[in-house]
Amino acid sequence: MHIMEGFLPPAHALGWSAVSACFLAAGLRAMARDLRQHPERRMLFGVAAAFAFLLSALKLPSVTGSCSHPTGVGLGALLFGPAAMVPVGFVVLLFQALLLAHGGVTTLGANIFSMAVVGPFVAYGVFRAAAALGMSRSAAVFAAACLGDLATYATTSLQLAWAFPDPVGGMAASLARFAGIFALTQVPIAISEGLLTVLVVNAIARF
Amino acid sequence: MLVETAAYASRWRGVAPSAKALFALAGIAAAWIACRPATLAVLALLPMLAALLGARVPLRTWLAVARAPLGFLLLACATLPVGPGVHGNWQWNGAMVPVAVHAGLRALAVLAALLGFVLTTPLPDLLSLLRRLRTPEVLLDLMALCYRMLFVLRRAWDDGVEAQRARLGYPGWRHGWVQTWRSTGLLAGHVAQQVWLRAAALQVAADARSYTGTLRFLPAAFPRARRQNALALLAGALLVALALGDRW
Amino acid sequence: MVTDHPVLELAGVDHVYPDGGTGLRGCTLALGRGRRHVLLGANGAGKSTVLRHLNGLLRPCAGELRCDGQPVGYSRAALAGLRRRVGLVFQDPERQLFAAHVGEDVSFGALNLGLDAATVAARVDAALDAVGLRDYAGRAVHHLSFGQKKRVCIAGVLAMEPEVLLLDEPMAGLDAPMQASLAALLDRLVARGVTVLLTTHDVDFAFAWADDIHLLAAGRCIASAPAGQLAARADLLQAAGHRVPLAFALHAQLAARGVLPPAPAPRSLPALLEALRALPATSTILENTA
Amino acid sequence: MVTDHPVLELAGVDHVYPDGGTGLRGCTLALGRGRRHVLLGANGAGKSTVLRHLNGLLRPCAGELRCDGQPVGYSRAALAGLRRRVGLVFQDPERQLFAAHVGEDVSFGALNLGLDAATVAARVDAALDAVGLRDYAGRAVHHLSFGQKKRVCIAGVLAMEPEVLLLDEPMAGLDAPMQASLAALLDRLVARGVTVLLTTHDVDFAFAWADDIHLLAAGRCIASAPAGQLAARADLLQAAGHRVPLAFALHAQLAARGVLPPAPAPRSLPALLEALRALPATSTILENTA
Repeated sequence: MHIMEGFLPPAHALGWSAVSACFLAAGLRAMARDLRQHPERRMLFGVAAAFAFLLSALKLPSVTGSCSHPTGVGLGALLFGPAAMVPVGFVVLLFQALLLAHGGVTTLGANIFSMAVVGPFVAYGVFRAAAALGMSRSAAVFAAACLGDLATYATTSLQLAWAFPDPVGGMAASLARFAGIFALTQVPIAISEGLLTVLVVNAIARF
Repeated sequence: MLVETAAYASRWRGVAPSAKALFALAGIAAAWIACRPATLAVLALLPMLAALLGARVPLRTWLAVARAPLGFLLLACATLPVGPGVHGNWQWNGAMVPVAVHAGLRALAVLAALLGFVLTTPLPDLLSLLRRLRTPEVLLDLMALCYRMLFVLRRAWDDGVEAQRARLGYPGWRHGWVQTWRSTGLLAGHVAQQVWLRAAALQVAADARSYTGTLRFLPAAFPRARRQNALALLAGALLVALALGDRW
Repeated sequence: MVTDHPVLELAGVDHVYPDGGTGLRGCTLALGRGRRHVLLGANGAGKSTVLRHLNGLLRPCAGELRCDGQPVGYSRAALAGLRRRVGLVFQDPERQLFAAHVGEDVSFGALNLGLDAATVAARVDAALDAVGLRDYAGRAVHHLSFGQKKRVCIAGVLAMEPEVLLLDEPMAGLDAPMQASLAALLDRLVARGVTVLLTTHDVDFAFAWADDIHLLAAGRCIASAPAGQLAARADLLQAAGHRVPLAFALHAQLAARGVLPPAPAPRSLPALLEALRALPATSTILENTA
Repeated sequence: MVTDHPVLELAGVDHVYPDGGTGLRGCTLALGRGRRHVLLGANGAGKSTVLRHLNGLLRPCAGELRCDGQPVGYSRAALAGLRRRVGLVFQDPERQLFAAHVGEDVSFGALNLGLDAATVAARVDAALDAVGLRDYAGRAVHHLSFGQKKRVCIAGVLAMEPEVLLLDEPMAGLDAPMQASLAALLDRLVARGVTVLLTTHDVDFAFAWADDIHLLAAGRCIASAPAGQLAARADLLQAAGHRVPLAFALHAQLAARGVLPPAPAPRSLPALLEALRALPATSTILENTA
C-alpha cells in the first residue's frame, strides 16, 4: 500500500528517507558482495525487478471478486533473500512513482520502509519459522506472503497515524482510523497475494 | 503506460532532464515551505499549467494519471476529521479540518510538481541524469535492466493472457473463479521462469559484446542544458519566493 | 452438416487498435467448410488481426462475425461457444505455452471446456499422438526444441477438438522437413472435416498447399478464390505485396516455350521439377514444339 | 593483411552441453577472409553452437579455435581481443537489447572496447546510418517494430567495427523486402572487407547469397565449399537435411533439355526466371537443341 506523493509532512518525509537510505546502503553493500561471488545475478536482479514491477501493475483476481495489486515483495524475499529486496524494492517503488504516479518521490522513503524493508523481512522470517515448525511448503509460502503483506499495511497505517495524530485520541485513535479504513482493501489483497505466491513458487519449483 | 507515452510525446522531451528536475524540486520545496491554503493552491496550479501549456501534455492525460493518487488523497483527507472519540464511538472532529485541508493542498502541489516532471521526461533520461550524479552503479544497472525488461515481460504477459483467452482460460468470476485463478497462477509461474531464462540470455548477449561487468551506455546529449538549467533555476526560485512570502 | 453457409465469415469488419494503429477496413472474408485456406498478405496487412477476430479475441468496431451464417454475440457464453469451435494457434510458441509440462499445457483448453478428467486425458493423448509427440506428455516444455514447442501449441488446440483451426504463421522458423510434416498433419485434419486457415508470407507455400487463397492488403480482403484461379493474377498479388508464385511463373514461361504442356499447371516448384523430370530427354521438346 | 590463414577456424571442436545435449563432434570449419559464408543445417544440427564457439562464448571440450591461424586463448584479455574482432548477432532481439534507447544500446559494445565518448558517438552514428536507422538514436527500443529491433542489434555489433560478423538466423521473421534490404547491407559490409557468416535453414536463400557454404549435420561440418560446387551435391545436402536448391535443380533439368545453356547456372529462382524471360520465344529452343 502506497502513501501518495506529498501527503506526509516534510519532517516525516525526510525522516523516513534518511531511515530508508541507511537500509538501502546496507542492502546495496549486501548485493555488491553477492554480485562479486555471482556476477551473473546482476542481470537476474534487473529482470526480477521488472517482474516485480509487472506484478504490482497487474490487476489480479482477488477472492472477493474485486481486483487487487500484489506487491510481489514476499515472493522476492523468498527467492533472493530480504537484504537483496531493499535495492530491488527501491527500484520498483521508484518506477511506480515515476511511471504510474503510484506512491511518490517525497514519500519514497516511507514506502520503502514499509514495502521493501518490513514486508520482505517479515515474509522471510515467517517462512523460516513456518519451515522450522514443519509446515508444508505451500502453507509456509502462503503464510509468509500473506503476513508480509499485512505487516506492510500495518506499517503504513502506523506511519500515517504518526504523521496525523488525532487531536483527541492521539496516535492510537488515528491508527485505529487508518487501519480500519484500509483493512477493507488490504485483507483481500493479502490473501490473493498469498495464493498467487504459492502458485508462482510451485511453478518455479517444478521448473 | 500512459505516463511513459506522454513523456515521449511531450514538447519538452528534448529539454535537459536536469532543468526539469530542478523545477520539480523547487516546486516540492515551495510546497513544503508555504503555509496558506491559497499559496498552496497557486503552487499546485503553476506546475500543472506549465505541463499543460508549456509541454503540451493533454489535460485528459494529466487527469487520467492524477486520478488514482487523487482518489487516495480524497479518501485520506475526508476521513482525517472522522475518528474514534473518547468512548470509542466514531465522531466528527472539527479540529482536524484545517490539518486535512493543509495536507491535501500540500500533497496536491507536490503531486503537480512530480507530474510536471514525469509527464515530460522519459525515465531513461532521468537515469542518465542519475548516472551523472554518481548514483551507485549497481542501482543504475538494476534500473536500466528493469526499464527495458518491463516492456519485454509485459508483452510476454499480455500475449500469455491472450493465448489463454483463446483456450477459454478466463471464464469470469461467476462462471469459474477457480479456473481464472488457475490461469493466472500458470501464467505468473511461466513469466517467473522467464526471469531466469531471459537473465541468462542477456548475460550471454552482453558477453558477446565484451561485457566488462557493468552496463555502460553513452548518455544522450542535451546541448542547451546550461541555459535550460538557468531558466529552470529562475522559475524555481520564483516558486520558492512565493512560498517564502507566507513565512514573513 | 447440411448447410450452405460458410463456417466462419467476416462481413464488412472494421477494426482500429486503441493506439490508432492500422487494423481492418471493411474486411469481408468467408471460410468454406472443410477446406484448406491461406490468408496471404505483407507484414502489417492485418493477417493476425483477422485471426483474432475469427476467434472472438477482438471485437469488430463495425461489421460482424458470422458463424454458420449466424451473427456471433460477444457475451461470455457466446464467446466460449465460439472458441470451443474455433481454435487459434499463435505464431510464437514461447508466448503461448505457460505450463511447466507438455501434458499439462495440452490439457489446459480441454479442461476449460468442463470435460471430465478421463476424457481430457484421452484427448491429450490423441492430440499429442496427432502431432507426433506421443511420449512427451511428461517432458518439461523448456527442454523442447522450437519445432516441438510449435507442435505442442497445436496439440493444445487440437485437444479442444475445434471445427475450425486457425494458425498464425505456422511455418515460420521450421526447417523444410518440419514444414512438410506440419503440412501433412494439417492435411489429415482437413481430411477429417476440420476447416484450416493459416497465414503466411510465403507465396510459394501458399499456392502449393491451399485450396482457397484470401489476399489481404491494408486491412481489406482484396480477393478470395481457389488457388488455381489466383495464381496468374499478378495485379492482385502485387497489390497484396506479393509476386506470382515462382512455380506458376516458371511454368508459364516453359509452357510458352512448349517445354511443358500448358495445363495442368504444377502447384509447387517440386511438382514442376517432377513434371520436368517426367519428360523424356530432349527429343520430346521437338515433338511438343512442333 | 598478407596472410593465407583463414580469419577464423574451428579445428576438430567437440562440445557437449552441461545437460548432455547435442553439441559439436569433431567440427572443423574455416572462414576465408572477406567472403560471404552461410552455415546451413537442419534445426538442432549445431548452427548456433558453432557461432557461440567462434565468438568465444563457449569453450571447446576438445579441439581448438584459431584466429588468423593462431590458437585463441580463453583468458579474459584473449577473449576481449577475439570479441573485438568477431561480432555476434543473436536471433531474438528481445533477448539481446538491454538499453532503453536505441543509441544507448548501440553504444554498449563500443564503450566496452574502452573508446572515448566522441569516438563512440561517431561510431554509433555510423552504425545506425549503415542499418538505415539514422534518426532513431533517441527512440525507445520498445517502440520499434521487430525488423527495426533486429537492425538495432546489428548496429550494436557494427559499432564495434568487427572484422568478422556472425549472424544467427538473421532472416527469420523478416518479410521479403526486409530480407532483401538486410542482404544488401551484408553485401556492403563484405565489400568493405568484413567477413560475414550467417546461419539459415533456407537452402534457396543460402545458395542465392553465399560465396561459401558450410554444411552442418549432427554437430559436424560435412562439407565446406563455394556455393556453385555444392549446389548439385544432393548426397551432401540430404545428409544435412536439405534438398538441392530448386534454382539449380530446375536449371539442371532445363539445361539437359537444351532450354537454357548449361552455364552459368542461375543462383536463384528469380534469376532463373529472368534467364527464361530473356530467351526469345519458341524458335530458339529448336536452335539450342539442334
